[in-house]
Amino acid sequence: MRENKKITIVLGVIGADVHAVGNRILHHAFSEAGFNVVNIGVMASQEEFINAAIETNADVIVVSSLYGHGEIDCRGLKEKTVEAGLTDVRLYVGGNLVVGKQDWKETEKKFKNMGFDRVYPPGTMPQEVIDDLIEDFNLS
Amino acid sequence: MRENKKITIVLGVIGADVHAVGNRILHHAFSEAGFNVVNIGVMASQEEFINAAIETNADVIVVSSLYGHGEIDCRGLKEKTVEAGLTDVRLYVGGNLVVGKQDWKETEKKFKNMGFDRVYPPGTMPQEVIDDLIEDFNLS
Amino acid sequence: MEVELAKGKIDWDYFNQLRSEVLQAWPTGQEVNLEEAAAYHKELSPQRRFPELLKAAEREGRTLAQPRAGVALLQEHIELLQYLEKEGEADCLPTTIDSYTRQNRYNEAQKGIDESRKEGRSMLNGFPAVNHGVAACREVIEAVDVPVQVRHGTPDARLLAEITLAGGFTSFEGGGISYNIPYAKAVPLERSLAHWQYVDRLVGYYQDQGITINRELFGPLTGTLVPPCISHSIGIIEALLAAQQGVKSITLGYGQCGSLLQDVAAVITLKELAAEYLKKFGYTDVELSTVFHQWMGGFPQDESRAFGVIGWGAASAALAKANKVIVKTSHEAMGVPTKEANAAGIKATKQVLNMLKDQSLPESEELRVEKDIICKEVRVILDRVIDFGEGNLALGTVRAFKAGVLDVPFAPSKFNYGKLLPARDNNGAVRLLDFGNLPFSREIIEFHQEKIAERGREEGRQPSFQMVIDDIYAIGKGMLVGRPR
Amino acid sequence: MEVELAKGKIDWDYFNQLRSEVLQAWPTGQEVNLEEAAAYHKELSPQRRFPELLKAAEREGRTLAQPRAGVALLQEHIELLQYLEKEGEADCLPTTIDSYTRQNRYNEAQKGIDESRKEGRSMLNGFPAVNHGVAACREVIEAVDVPVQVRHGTPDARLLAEITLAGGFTSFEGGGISYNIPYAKAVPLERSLAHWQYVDRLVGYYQDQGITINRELFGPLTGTLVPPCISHSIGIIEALLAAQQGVKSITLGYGQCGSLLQDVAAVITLKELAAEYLKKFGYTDVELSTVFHQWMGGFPQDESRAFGVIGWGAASAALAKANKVIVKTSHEAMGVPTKEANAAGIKATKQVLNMLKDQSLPESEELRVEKDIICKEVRVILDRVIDFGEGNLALGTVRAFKAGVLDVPFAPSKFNYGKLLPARDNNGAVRLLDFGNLPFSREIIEFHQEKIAERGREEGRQPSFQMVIDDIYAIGKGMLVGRPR
Ligand code: B12
Ligand code: B12
Repeated sequence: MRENKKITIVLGVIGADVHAVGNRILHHAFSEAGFNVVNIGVMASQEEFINAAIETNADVIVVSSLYGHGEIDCRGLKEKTVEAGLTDVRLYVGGNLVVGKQDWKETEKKFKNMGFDRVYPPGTMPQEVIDDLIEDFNLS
Repeated sequence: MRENKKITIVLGVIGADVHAVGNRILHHAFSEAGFNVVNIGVMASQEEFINAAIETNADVIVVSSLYGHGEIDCRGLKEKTVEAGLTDVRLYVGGNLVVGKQDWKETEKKFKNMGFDRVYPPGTMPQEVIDDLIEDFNLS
Repeated sequence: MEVELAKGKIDWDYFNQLRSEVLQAWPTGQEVNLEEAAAYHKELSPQRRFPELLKAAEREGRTLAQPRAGVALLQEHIELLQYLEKEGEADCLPTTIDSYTRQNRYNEAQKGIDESRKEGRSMLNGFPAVNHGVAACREVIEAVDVPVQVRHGTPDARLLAEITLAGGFTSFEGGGISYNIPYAKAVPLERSLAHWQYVDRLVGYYQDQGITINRELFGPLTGTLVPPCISHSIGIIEALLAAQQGVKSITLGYGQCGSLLQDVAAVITLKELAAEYLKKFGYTDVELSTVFHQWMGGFPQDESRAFGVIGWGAASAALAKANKVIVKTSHEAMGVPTKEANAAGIKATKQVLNMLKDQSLPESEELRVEKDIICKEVRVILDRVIDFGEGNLALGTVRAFKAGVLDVPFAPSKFNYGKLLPARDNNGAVRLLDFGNLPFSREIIEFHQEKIAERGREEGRQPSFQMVIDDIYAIGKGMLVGRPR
Repeated sequence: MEVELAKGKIDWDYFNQLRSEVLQAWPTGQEVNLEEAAAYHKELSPQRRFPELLKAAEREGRTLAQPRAGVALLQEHIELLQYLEKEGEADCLPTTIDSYTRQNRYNEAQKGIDESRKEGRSMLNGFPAVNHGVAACREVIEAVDVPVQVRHGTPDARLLAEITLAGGFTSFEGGGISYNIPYAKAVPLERSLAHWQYVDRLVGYYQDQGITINRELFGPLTGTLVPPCISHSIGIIEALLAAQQGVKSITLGYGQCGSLLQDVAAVITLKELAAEYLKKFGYTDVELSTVFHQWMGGFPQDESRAFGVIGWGAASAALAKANKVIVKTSHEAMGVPTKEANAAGIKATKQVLNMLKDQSLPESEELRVEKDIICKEVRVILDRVIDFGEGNLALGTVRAFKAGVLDVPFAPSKFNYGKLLPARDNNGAVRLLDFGNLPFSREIIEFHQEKIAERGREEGRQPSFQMVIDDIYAIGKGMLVGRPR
């Protein structure tokens, strides 16, 4: 197992979203890959993400949104991290971000504009995020 | 049963086409509706249609083509009827007239241009043709 | 007011005390007038009534097809339902409620409505019925010719029930367990059970006025490898709790697992066991029906592959002779479906249902084994829950969850014991790898262990959490059993 | 040269006399050199060989998915196959031959090729392999990584077989009955049988060089309510005739009827009965496999409904454990499918096949009854055909057709007796309403009559031709049994 322990991930499912299965698998996959995972679970508010990141001195916040309200739920998160002084914390988001099957390019742009560093389409496998984490944090 | 006996229909499946089921059902439906049906069956050449029409003094030729080669097989049929002096005989055609699922308007135009009086899309039920026959021959 | 778990039918005066508080939670609560609502229902044409439709389906031996559907705005929602009725040929319709309403966050739902108006597309994943109110609900009911049901996932659905039932809906999905454990994180069971006793009591009120409202229990739970014994036990408890409040038309739900034998056995035993326990509790006049959910877990992204899953779900439902099937769409893995995709799912389903209407899976040794094990498992769980309750089934349920005698795989609720690990056996049936605290006999445990061991031998690996993960992904990747690569 | 029905393996010298004539029918015939072709086959990688793939599928208990596909021009045909391999994930590929080539009208096929070039779209409903010649066939074979089969409907396929087998195809569909009676109007059976003895003898030649070519028999016949006893009897006769010429790899075909029990019973008995008769005739080293055709009759126009039919076909094939399934598409009722629609059909099918890979229909009393009746029917027909032949099975076949002992519903051939009338029973199984001259025992006849009478009672009408018509339209209209409105 790689020495990824130094990287701390705050993981959670934002808003009123209760989709728990993907969260459990991401937790498992990130841990197996050697990361330090702080899982705040489903139905997590923006504040819970921020607080967990502050408390654990996190490197990256991985937000899941499956149920379609991601657009409403994620607005302002970036601004809140900045306010909280978490300017170096990276923001990833993935799942089924919007309501319905929409043009992916549009959705990606929307979330990038909201301040997310990486935005993932439905069905992204954990290994892809792990590879990106390794790249983003020069771990390889 | 209506008095449609006076109208004689030459019915057949043109070209190298062996689709026999629809032909059998059309035969049954036209007969039940009281028409005089001369069924030359499947794999009928243009000549067979013309000859049958001459021999039986037919009022209408109903051409089926299911297998996709209808476009090639039907070309020149109108001209041959004219040559044979069958200028009053109406020409109907139906089935799966072209290869593949194509724009119906286009196909209809193509067959109208070839000289067919009525052109029917896939899945046309016998009753529709019967209604048209009644209209075209003022039988109602 | 403190929640209290009723032992029997809630006293009407007490109910009214609770009621005045419930109706204050959002302004539209004031629109509800029970007598007027009962009168409205009496005028409703029978073809728009769910209980009648279900009885007809049972009589004719056919399986009804029902989609999921709901958007933020009233007019759009009506157009959606009309489309699914006309183009999709749906036998009955839903009104799927959005996730904010499900969490009683009516303010956020309002924001969603407003933004949807602005953006010109639905920003909500369902229809916020509470915000729209009673009159709007009646517009929905009257806009279509088939019955419409409220489908959601709401731990506290009291206001939603008040408004939608007064609004003319004739079926209401959910239950104190099935709409809490998979749908919430921190709602205590005693609370959701009490809130659902309220809903059932409300339905019981209508029943007392001669108006039967169908209650459907949400069988699939988390939709992810839930073994039949778990969903059956929970469904039967919810049926008993509903019957206690005077409910007379109950639809028991089950989410397809994917193994034909297990799924057929499950549908058959679900009705049999429910009737058995209802009788045990003295309820002999409850109309029972079954609903089969096409695969509720992760779907393939590819639309044609999704059609394959849908077709198999339809076939299993028909062969099991379920009374109703809830239809998925080819967009499932991507997002809430367009109306066209939704209609396509219904039509593919109906084609299969109709082709299989006169067929069923014949009795066989293998089917008998599956039915047997389900019955044994359910009886041992239910009898323990009943014992725990000491005469109060709702209380027994709370205690059972605490003890892990009831446990739902992958549920988000912190009031779930959370120790079960399901995995498929070598033929695709869902078994248990970890039993948590289920009160299973040695015989049952060995049955599961041997089944999973058989798969392990076939795959040359020890059963483990990796096997579970492989199974979770399997259907999405085009298999049933998550074989190692 | 006069046709002659061989009693046993055709003498090699006589074969060569026939051959020189066959190869002259079109210029490309001169491209065939048997020794060189055998050498080419020896170099062919095993993954491109049909017999090997079928054996692997049988070993692994999986069902292969194969589309139909063919267009007029070589490059387009190759692109189509590559697309179906890559995007469609087909397990094996076809080259469907156009209808002019099937009737040996190579001039018209050439016209079709030329016009297709001009119009920029395929004006032919298949690939005219004879006109394209040996080298073009090899380009097709080498362009894809899975085996490719010739699929057609050709009463006289001698030149087509010479060219495509020399061209590296490793499987060849058809037979002297199944590619005549449903596909021709005026070709005498003695002629098509003799011509197919030639094809089988050619395959026997390759076999003698150590190169196994798979021969598939066209089970569905007219695709329209053909009862299993008819297609089984014909398939087994064709298998025996092929074995006589030295064929060692035979795939028996069956077209889905739509009743799960009947279809599973049919696939199981097809292999069993074929093995039984091959053994009776002394052929014990023939590799047998089965292919299941998704519903071959009229399809629904609606594409989602078509997906329903496809899904049910895939499920039935998997539960019957057929070795291969031939896939339909959502365009079926409209026309030759686009490559996208074709790929979609394969993917929907594969999803179901994979999900059911580890499941099968368990033995039951009902299944046993279906298997029993098929076996009885087939044995009584075959034994009569064999008797008729007085030691020459091909001759017995000709006589049997003349006498109506063999009879195919709705066949266009004037050499078909044409008296059978099939209809569905109350559960959807295909039975016989009119037996024509089938040599059935009282017991068998009563079985059918009682089954159809049961349906008549249910529908409150006398069984008649109207019932048959209703059944022909039924699946297209979204049912299985053509119930009156
Ligand atoms: C199971 C399921 C449920 C279960 C959930 C049980 C539970 N508590 O977990 C139940 C039945 C309760 C449910 C409820 C609802 N659901 Co739901 N559900 C699903 C379903 C079928 C599978 C989800 C799943 O478990 N997949 C398996 C896991 C392993 O995959 P995953 O969740 O996608 O997660 C993986 C990836 O997305 C990725 N990932 C996730 N997050 C992130 C983040 C990053 C940064 C990255 C890189 C990757 C990543 O990695 C994960 C692991 O591989 C999906 C559709 C589908 N995918 O097929 C719909 C789906 C997510 N549900 C949906 C909806 C709308 C709902 C409901 C509103 C119900 C409704 N309409 O009736 C409610 C919402 C309740 C709520 N408040 O959240 C929609 C969302 C629509 C949209 N976005 O447009 C979906 C897409 C279905 C659909 N097409 O309509 N659902
Ligand atoms: C059964 C069938 C066969 C059977 C036919 C058995 C037989 N001898 O009859 C078999 C398996 C042998 C077969 C062979 C072939 N078939 Co075929 N077959 C079908 C199928 C599935 C059903 C046809 C049928 O019987 N329908 C039931 C009857 C009642 O309906 P019908 O034939 O459509 O006829 C009705 C209407 O069309 C209408 N009608 C017909 N003619 C007329 C005329 C007029 C004027 C009017 C108003 C109405 C009308 O009334 C009829 C009665 O209701 C169709 C697809 C489909 N429709 O689902 C393909 C189909 C017709 N076949 C097709 C093809 C290509 C072939 C083959 C080349 C095979 C191949 N690709 O492998 C060969 C051709 C052989 C030949 N030389 O003709 C294609 C044609 C493609 C196209 N036009 O683009 C189709 C559409 C399938 C497809 N999508 O690829 N086939």
